[in-house]
Amino acid sequence: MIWLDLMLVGLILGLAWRCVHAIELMEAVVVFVALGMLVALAWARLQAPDAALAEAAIGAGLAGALLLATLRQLPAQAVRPQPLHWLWWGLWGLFGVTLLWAIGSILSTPVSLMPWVNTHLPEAGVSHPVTAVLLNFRALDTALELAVLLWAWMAQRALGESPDTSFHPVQGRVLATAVKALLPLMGLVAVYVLWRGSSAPGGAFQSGAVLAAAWLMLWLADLPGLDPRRWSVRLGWLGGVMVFFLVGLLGLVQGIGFMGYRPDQATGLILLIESAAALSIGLLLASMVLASLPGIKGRRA
Amino acid sequence: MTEWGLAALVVWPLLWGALTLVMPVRWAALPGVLGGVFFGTWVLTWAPQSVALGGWLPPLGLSWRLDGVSQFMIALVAWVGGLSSLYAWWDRSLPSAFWGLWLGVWAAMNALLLTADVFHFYVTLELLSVAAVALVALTPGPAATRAAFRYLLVSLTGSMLFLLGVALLYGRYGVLDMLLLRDAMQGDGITALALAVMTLGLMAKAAVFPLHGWLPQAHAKAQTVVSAVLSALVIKAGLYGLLRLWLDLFAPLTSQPDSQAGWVLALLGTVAIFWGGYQAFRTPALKPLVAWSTVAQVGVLVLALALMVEATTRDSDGLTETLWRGWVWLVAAHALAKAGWFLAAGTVQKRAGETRLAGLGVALQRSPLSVFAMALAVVSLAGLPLSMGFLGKWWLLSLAWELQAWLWLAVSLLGSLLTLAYGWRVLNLGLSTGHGAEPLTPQAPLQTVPTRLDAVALILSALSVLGALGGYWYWEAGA
Amino acid sequence: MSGMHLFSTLWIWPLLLAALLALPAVRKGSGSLLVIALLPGWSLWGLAWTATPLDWHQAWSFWLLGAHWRLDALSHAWLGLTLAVWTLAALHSEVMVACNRARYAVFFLLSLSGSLLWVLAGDAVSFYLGFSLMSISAWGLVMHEGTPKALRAGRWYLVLALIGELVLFVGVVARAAETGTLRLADWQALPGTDWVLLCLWLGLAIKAGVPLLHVWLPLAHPAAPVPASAVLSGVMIKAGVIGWWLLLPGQVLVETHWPQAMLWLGLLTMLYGAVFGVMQTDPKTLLAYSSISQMGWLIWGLGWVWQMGAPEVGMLWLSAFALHHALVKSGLFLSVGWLKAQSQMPGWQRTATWLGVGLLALALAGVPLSSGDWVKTALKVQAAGVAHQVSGVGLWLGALATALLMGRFLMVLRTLDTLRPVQDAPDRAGLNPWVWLSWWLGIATAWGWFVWQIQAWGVGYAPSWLSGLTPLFVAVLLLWVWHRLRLRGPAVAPGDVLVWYEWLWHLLARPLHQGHLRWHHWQQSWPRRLQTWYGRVACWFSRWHTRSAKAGRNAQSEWAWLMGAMMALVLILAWLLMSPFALDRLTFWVG
Amino acid sequence: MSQSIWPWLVLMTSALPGLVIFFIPETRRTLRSLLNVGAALVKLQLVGLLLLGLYAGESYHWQLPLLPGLTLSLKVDALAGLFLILSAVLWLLTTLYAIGYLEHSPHRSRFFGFFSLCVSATAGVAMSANLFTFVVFYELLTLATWPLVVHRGTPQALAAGRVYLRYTLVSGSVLLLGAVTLHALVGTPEFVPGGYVSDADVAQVWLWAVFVLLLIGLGVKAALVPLHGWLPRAMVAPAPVSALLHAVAVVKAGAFGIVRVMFEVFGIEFAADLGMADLLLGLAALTIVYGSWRALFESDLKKRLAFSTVSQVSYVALGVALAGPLGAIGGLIHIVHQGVMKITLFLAAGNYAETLGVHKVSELSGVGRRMPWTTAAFTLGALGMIGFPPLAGFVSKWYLGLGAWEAEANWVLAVLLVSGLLNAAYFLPLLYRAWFESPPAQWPQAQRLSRVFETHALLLFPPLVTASLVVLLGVLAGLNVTSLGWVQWLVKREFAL
Amino acid sequence: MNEVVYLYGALGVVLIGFYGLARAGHVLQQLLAVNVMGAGVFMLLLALATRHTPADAVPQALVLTGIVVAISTLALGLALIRRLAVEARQAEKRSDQEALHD
Repeated sequence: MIWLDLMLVGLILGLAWRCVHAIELMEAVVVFVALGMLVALAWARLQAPDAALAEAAIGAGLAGALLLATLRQLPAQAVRPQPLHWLWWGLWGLFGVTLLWAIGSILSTPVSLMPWVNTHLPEAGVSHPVTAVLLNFRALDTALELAVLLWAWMAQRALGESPDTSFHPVQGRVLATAVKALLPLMGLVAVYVLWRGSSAPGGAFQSGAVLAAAWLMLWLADLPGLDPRRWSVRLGWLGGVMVFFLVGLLGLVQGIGFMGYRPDQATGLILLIESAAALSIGLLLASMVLASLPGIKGRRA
Repeated sequence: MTEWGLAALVVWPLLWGALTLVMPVRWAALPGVLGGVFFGTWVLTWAPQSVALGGWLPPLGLSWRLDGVSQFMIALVAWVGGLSSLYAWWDRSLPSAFWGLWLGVWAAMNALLLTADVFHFYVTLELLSVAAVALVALTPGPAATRAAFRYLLVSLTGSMLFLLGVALLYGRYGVLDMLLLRDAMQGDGITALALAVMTLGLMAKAAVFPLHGWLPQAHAKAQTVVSAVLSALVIKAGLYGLLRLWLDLFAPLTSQPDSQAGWVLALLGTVAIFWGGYQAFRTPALKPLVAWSTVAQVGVLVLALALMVEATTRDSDGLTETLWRGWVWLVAAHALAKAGWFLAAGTVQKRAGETRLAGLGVALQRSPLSVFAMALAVVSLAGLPLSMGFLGKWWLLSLAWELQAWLWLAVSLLGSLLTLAYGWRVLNLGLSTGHGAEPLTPQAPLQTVPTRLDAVALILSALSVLGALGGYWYWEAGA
Repeated sequence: MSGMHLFSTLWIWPLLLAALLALPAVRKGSGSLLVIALLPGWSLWGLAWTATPLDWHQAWSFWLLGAHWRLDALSHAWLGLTLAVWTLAALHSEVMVACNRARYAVFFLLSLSGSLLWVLAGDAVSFYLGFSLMSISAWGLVMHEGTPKALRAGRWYLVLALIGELVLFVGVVARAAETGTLRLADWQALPGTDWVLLCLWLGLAIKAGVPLLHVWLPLAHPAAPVPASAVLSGVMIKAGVIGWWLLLPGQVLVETHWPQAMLWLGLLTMLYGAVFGVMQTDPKTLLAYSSISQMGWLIWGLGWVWQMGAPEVGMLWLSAFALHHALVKSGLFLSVGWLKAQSQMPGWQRTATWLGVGLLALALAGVPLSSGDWVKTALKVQAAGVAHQVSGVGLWLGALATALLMGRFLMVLRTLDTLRPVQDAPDRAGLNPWVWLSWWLGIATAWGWFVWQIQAWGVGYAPSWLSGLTPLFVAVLLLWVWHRLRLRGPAVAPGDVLVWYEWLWHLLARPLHQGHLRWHHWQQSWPRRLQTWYGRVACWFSRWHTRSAKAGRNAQSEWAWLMGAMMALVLILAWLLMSPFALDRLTFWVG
Repeated sequence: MSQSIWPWLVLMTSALPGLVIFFIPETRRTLRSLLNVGAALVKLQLVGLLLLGLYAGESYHWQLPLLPGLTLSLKVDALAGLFLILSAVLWLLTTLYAIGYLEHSPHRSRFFGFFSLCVSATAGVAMSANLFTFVVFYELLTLATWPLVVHRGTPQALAAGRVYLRYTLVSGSVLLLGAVTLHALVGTPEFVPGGYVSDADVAQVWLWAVFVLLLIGLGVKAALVPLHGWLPRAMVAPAPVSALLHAVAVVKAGAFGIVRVMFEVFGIEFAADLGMADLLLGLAALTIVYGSWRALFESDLKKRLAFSTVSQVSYVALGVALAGPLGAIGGLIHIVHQGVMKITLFLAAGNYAETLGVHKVSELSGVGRRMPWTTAAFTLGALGMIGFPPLAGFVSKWYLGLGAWEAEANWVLAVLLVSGLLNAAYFLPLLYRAWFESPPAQWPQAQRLSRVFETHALLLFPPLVTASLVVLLGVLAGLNVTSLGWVQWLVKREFAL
Repeated sequence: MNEVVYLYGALGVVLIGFYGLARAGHVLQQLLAVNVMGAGVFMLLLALATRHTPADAVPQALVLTGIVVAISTLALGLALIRRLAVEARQAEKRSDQEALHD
C-alpha cells in the first residue's frame, strides 16, 4: 500500500505546486479544488474520516464554489509571477531541510492524548472520540470556531455583500419539483450524519455542509429559504453560537463549570448543540456562497 | 462567582456582538460595551486562578488561566475599548456594522488573554484577525480594501506559522496546555524550531519589523476609532503571545544561561524603533504618522521583551513580578496614548476634510482639545515625565542598566527622542501661525465635528499621563 | 552730638539731589543744586573742628557687606580738601558749563557723592564703592562736551578706570579673604601676599597717574569742562595715593622693597610728567602733565612714609602737600577757563586774573614763602632721615621740572590769549563776579592756608631760599634760552605712549575680530553642514524609496522579501535556540 | 515622615489656574487677568508663609509613591525657599507685565495657561526632594516652555522652538539616563546635605559617568558652553517669556539642579575629592568668558542679553564648584541676583521693542530721552551685571571672589576680572547710546501706549520694581531678611557650620 | 510507516505554500497559497496523529476546527478580493467619465 500512499502524496505535491505555480487563475482554482479532493483522500488514508469528509465537503466543495464565483467577477488578468532570487531558493531549501530534519526526530515518538480521551470517553456522552473532543473536552474551541464563521459572515456583510434571493439563475418547474423531492432526502442525510457523529465519523460540520448544499438547491429552485430579512434566517446564523454558549453557561449553573455538561445530560446537550451548530453552519455557508455569486454583483453594478 | 465573571468576559461581548445581526445595532452594542467594561474592570479584583473548562483538566480539556498579566491586559482592553466605544457611539460617520465586529474583537481579545492552551490561542487569534480585518475594511475605497486584504494575508500566514508550531509541539510533547508544555519542555531542535515558527507567526500579527509592512496602511486607512483599537489593542495580542512564548511557555529553553536568541528580538526591536520613527518623521499625512509610530513603539515593546528574556537568563527567578509588571505597564501606556492620539488625529482630519499634515494647520488650531490630547500622547509615548510612559521608560532603563546593556539603553533613549521628533511635527503645526515661508494651505471650510469626540481623545491621552499616579498602587498591588 | 551720628550719611545727600533731578522743575535749577549739595559737607567739616581729638566711628551692619565709617584727623583733612575743590568746581560749573546742564549735574553729584563716600569710609568695600562711584561717574564729566576729542578722552578714561576698578576689586576681595576683615585699620597692620598687594596697588595706580598708566590724564583734562578738570586733578588723582595709603599695609612694608620702589617711582613720575609736559601746547594738557609730575611728589612721599614705619605723622604732611596741590592745581585749571573768557572782562579784572594765574604758578613752582615751598621743604626735612636712596639732586630736579612746567604753562597761556572766546564760555561768565571772586578766594586760601597751618601744627618754617629759588632761576634761564634760540621742541601728542597703545590695540583687534568672525562663521555653519550631510542621507533614502516604490508597483513583490525574511528569521532563531554553544555568546555585547 | 499639604499647594496655586485659564475664552480679559494675578498673589503669600515657617524650623514634605523605591517627593527646605521666593516674586511681576505686553495679541489664554504651568514646573524643580522628582519637573518645564517659545508661531519662532526642543529634550534624556544609572547604583533617596553617594560602595568610574551625564543634562538648561546654543535662539519668544526663561525658569532650573546635585547628591566635599568640582569649575569659567565674549559681537539687543545670561548663569555653577561655603554663598545668591537683574534688563528691552519697535543695539540711540524710566531700570540692571557696588551683582561677585581665595583657585579671580571687563564692554556702549546719543527723527515702530507714562503702565512698573530690587538686594545685603542673609543661613546648614 | 510519507509530504505542501506566497502574481493566488499551506499543516497534524493506534482523535478534532476556520478566512479573503474588483471597476468608470468631461 505504500505505493498508493507515495503516489497520493506525489500527486498532492504536484497539484499543490501546480496550484501556486499556475499562470492562469482559473487553472489555479481548479487545481486547488482538485487538491482539496486528493487531500481528503489522503486524510481518509490517515484514518481521519471526519476530517476527510469535512475537507471534501467544505474545503473542496464549498471553497471551490466560492472561488469560482469570485473568479468570474475578476477581470481577466494574467498572473505575473514574481521572479525569485537564488538566495531565496537557498533559504527555502534550508528551511525545508530544517523542517524535515526536525520532524524526523519525532517520527516515532508515541505521544498522544488518546489515553486520556479513552479514559474519559465514557463520561463524554458520545462514543466517537473525535466528537467527544470537539464538543465536550475542547468544546470552547468549537464554540469559538463557530464564532469565527459567524464573524466571517458578519465581515462579508460589512463589506456590503448579502444574499440576494430575488434573483434566481436557474428556474423551472422540473427543477423545483426535483428539489422538492430531493430536499427531504438531504435533510434526512444531514440528520443522519449528525446523529451518526456521536458514535462514528460524522457530525455537525459534515451535516452543516449537507444542509448548505440543500439550501443552495432551494435557492436554485426559486424556493423560499434564505431571505436574510427573515428572522428565522437571521436567528439561524447565530443559533449555533448562542446555543453553544448558553449550554456552556448552563454548566456553570449546574456547578460543573463553564462549557461542562452533567454526564447524564451530556448526550442530549451535545445533540442539541450539534443540531444548532449544523443549522448555523449550513445557513452561514450557504449564505456566504450565495452572497458571493457573480450574477448579483453584475446586476447591481 | 469568578468563574461566571470569567465566562462573561468572553461570552458577554460575543453574544451581544452576535445579536447585532438580529437586533437594532445600538441596542445590542450598548449592553455589550457596558458589560465588557464592567467585567473587564471587575477582573482586577479576582484572585489569579486556573479554570478547567467543562471540568476537564488539562491535558485533556482546555483551561483558562487568569494571572497578573492577563488580568491587567483584560482591564486595559476594557478601558481603552470602553472609551473608544464612547467615541464610536458619538461618531456619526461610522457604519453600524462596526459594533458587531468590534464586540467580536473584544471577546476574542479576552479569550486570547485568558487561554492557557496553545491551540485555543490559535483559534482566538483567528477570530481576532477576522474581526479586525473586517473592521479595517469598513472604510470604503480601494486603498482600505487593499490594506485590509494585506492585513488578512499577513495575519493568515502568521496564523499558519503559529499552527505549524502548535503541530510541532503536539508532535513532540503530546500536550497542548501551556503549563504542561512548559514542564515538559526540552531544549531540543524541534522545540526550538517550534518556538521560532510561532514567534514569527506572532510577529507578523504584531507588526514587528520586518513584518510590519501591512500596519501603516491598515491603521491609517481604517476608520478613526478602528485605528485606535487596532493600534492600541489588537497588535498587543501578538505581543502578549510573544511574552507568553518567550517568558512562560518556552522559558526553560529561552532562560538557559547560555541562551542567545534574545538579541535577535532586540535587534528587530531596534530596527523597528528607528525605521518606524524615521518613516513617521517623513510621512506627509497625519494618520500614517501615527501608524508608523505604532511600528516604532512595537519595537520598544519587543526590545523590552528581549531585555526581559535576557534578564531571565541571568537569574533563575523566571518571569518575575517586576518584569511582567513593567512590560504590561509599558503596553498600557502605549495603548492609552496611541488610542488617544489616533482618536485625536482622526477627529482633526475629519474636521479638516484632509489628511495631509500640511493642510491641517487651521483644523489643528481649531481643535485645541485634540492638540492637547496629541501632546499628552506624545509625552507619554516618548516617556517624558510625569506620564505612564515615563515610568515605563524608567523601568526599561533600569532593566537595561541592571543587565549592563548599554547599547539597548541608548537605543531606547534615542527611540524616545525620535518619538518626540515626529510628535513635534504635529504639535508644531498646531502652534504655527504660518506667516512667511510655510503658509498654511488655504482650507476647505471646516467640517463640524462635535467637540465631545476631541474630549474622548483627551481623556485617553490624559489617562496615559495621569496613570502614572497609579504606579505605586499598580506595582505594590501584587507585591 | 548730631554730627557724629549723621556724618556717615553725608554722601547720601548728593545722591538724593541727583535723584531729585528726575523732576523737570528741579532740572532747571541744577546749578544751584551743586552748591546745595556741598552745604552739609561744610557744616560737618566745621562741626568736626569742635571735636578733639577727632575720632568718630560708626558701623552699619545692614549696609551692603557691613559698612564702617570714620572721621579722624586725616580724613578730616581730606574732607576739607575735597570740599574745597568740589565747591570751587560747583561754583564754576554755573558759569563754565553750557549744554546739558542737568546731565552734567547728575554726574557731578554722583561723583561728588563717591568722593565724600571714600573719604569717610572705614572699610574696604565702602572705600571701593566710593572710589568706583567717583571715578565712573566722572566719565560723564570727561566726555560731557561730546566732541570727538571728548569722546576719545572719555573712552580711554573709562577703559582705564574700569580696568583699574576691576583690578582693584580683585585685590580688595583677595585681601578681604586673606585678612578675614574689611576694616581698613586692620588692613594697614596685617602683612599680605605680594600679588594681592600688587593688585591693590595697580588698581589705584591707574588713578594716580603712574607713568605708562597715566595716559588718560592728558586726554581727559583738556577734554573735560574746566570745573571737571579741576575736580579730576584736584581730588580724583589724589584718591589713588590716599587709597594706597588706606589699603596697603603701610605699617609692615618697612622691611620690603615697596617703599624704595615707591621713592624711585615718585622721582620717575616727577621727571616723566615734566619731560612730556613741556612738549605740550595746550595749557590744560600741560597742566595735566604737571599733575602727573606733582603726583610724583606724592608717590615719593608715600614711599617715604612707608619707610618710616610710623606713618601717621608723615601722612599728615603728605595730606598737606595734597591739599596744596589740590587748591593750586584746581585754581590753575579754573584760570584757564577765566582766561578764555578774558575778552569779556573789564581791564582791571583781566589784569587781576593774570595776577592770580601768576600767583598760582609760583605757588606750584614752590617759590619761597609760598605753600608750595612750605610743604616741599617740610617734606624734605621730614624725609631727610630716611630718604637717602633718592638724593637731594633728584628732588632738586623735580623742583626744576615743576618750575619749567609752570614757565612753559605761562608761555602757552600767552598764545591762548590770542584765541577767540571759546564756545563753552557763556556771555555771563565774565559777568559773574562772585564766582570770579570765589576763584580768588581759592588762591588766597592756597597762599594763606599754610601760614595758618604752620601755627596750627606748631612746626617751624624756614624758607629754603637757595634750594627753592635755584630751580626757578634755572627754569627761567632755560626757557629764555629756548625762546631766544627759537628752538622747536619736539611736540608729543597728548598721552605720549598712548599712540603705542592705540597701535597695539589695532594690531591686536584686527586678528581678534577676524578670529571671532571665523569662529562665528564656523559656529553658524556647522549645523548647516550637518544638515547637508543629513540632506545627503535623506536624499539617498528618498531615492531608495522611489526606487523601491517603483519596484513595488505590483504589491506582490514585497512578499518575496517577506517570506524570505520570515524563513531567514526562523532559521536564525531556531539555530540560535538549538545550539547555544555553537557560537560565542553574542548577547549584550558589553558585560 | 509626615505629609504636609503645603508643597502641594504651592504647586497647585499656579498649576490649577493654568489649567483653568486654558478654558477661558479669549475675550474675557478681566477674568483671566484677575485669575492670573490673584493666583500669583496667593502663591507669593504662601511662599512667604513657608519661608517664615522654615525660619522657625518647620519642615514641609509631601510624598507620592510612584514605584517601589521611587517616590515623587516635594520638600520645602532653605534652598527650595530661595528659588521659590524668586519665582513667586518674579512671576507676579512678569504676569503683570505680560498682561500689558500681550494686550492685543491672539492666543492669550494659551499663553497664560502655559505661563502658569511653567511657573508650577519651576516650583516643582525648586521643591524636588529627590533626583527622580527633579527629573520629572525638569522635563515638565521643557514641555511647558516650548509653547511659550514658539508662541508667535512665525517660522523663526518655530525654528527656535525646534532648536530649543532639540537641546532640552536630548539633555533631558541624558539627565534621565544619569538619574536611572544613579538609581541603579545607589537608589534614589532624598536629597541630603552632604550627599548620599559618598557612603555607597560604588566604583569611582561609575560615579564619574553619572556625574558627567547629570552635568550634560543640567548643563544645557544652565547654558554651559558648549551646550548653550539654544538660548540665544530662543530669543524670538515674547519679552515676558524671555524674561522669565532667563531670569527664573529655565536657566535657573539647570543651575539649581547643578547646585542640588553637587551639594545634596554627591556632596560637595566628595565631589571635590573626586575632581568633579574642578571639571565644573573649568566649564563654568569657560562659559563665563565665552558668553561675555560672544555678547560683545551681538547686534541684537535680546541676543546680547541672552549671551550675557549664558555668562552670568555660570556664576552659579562657579560658586558651587568652588566647593567652599563662601563660594557657595556667591553662587546661590547669584541665583536670586542674576534673576532680578536679568529680568529687569529683559523687561526693559521688551519695553523698547513694544513701545518704539527698537530691537537692535544700533537703534537704541537716545532712548534714554524718550523713555528715561525704563532706561534707568535698564541701567541699574546693566551696572548690576557688571558688578558695580552697591548693586546686587557686586555682592555675588564679592562672595565668589572670597570663595575663590578660600578654594585656593586664584585664577578664578582673573576670570571674574575678565568677565567684568567684557560685561562692561558690552553693556556700557548700550548705556552710552541710550543716554548720550541723540534720538532719531523717527523710531522704527513707535506707538503711544499711555498718556501719562512713557509706556503702558503695566509695562513700566515691573521693571522699575525689579530695578529697585537690584538696588535693595545690594544695598541692604547686610539685613538678615534679604537674599544674602538667607543664603548665609542656608549655607551654614548645608555645610553644617 | 505510511505516515512518514504523509509527514514529509505535509511538510512539502507547507513549503510549497511558502513558495506560492512569495511567488504569487495575483492576490487570489496568494490566498490559495495560504490555504495550501494550511492544508499542509492540517496534514501534518493528522499524520502525527497516526503515530498512535488507533489514530489520535485530538489532532483530528483540531483539524476539523481548523478547516472551518480556514473556510471562514477564505470566504473573507474572497469577499475582499471581490470588493477590490468592484472598486477597481468603479475607479475605472470614474476615470472614464472624467476623461469624457475633460
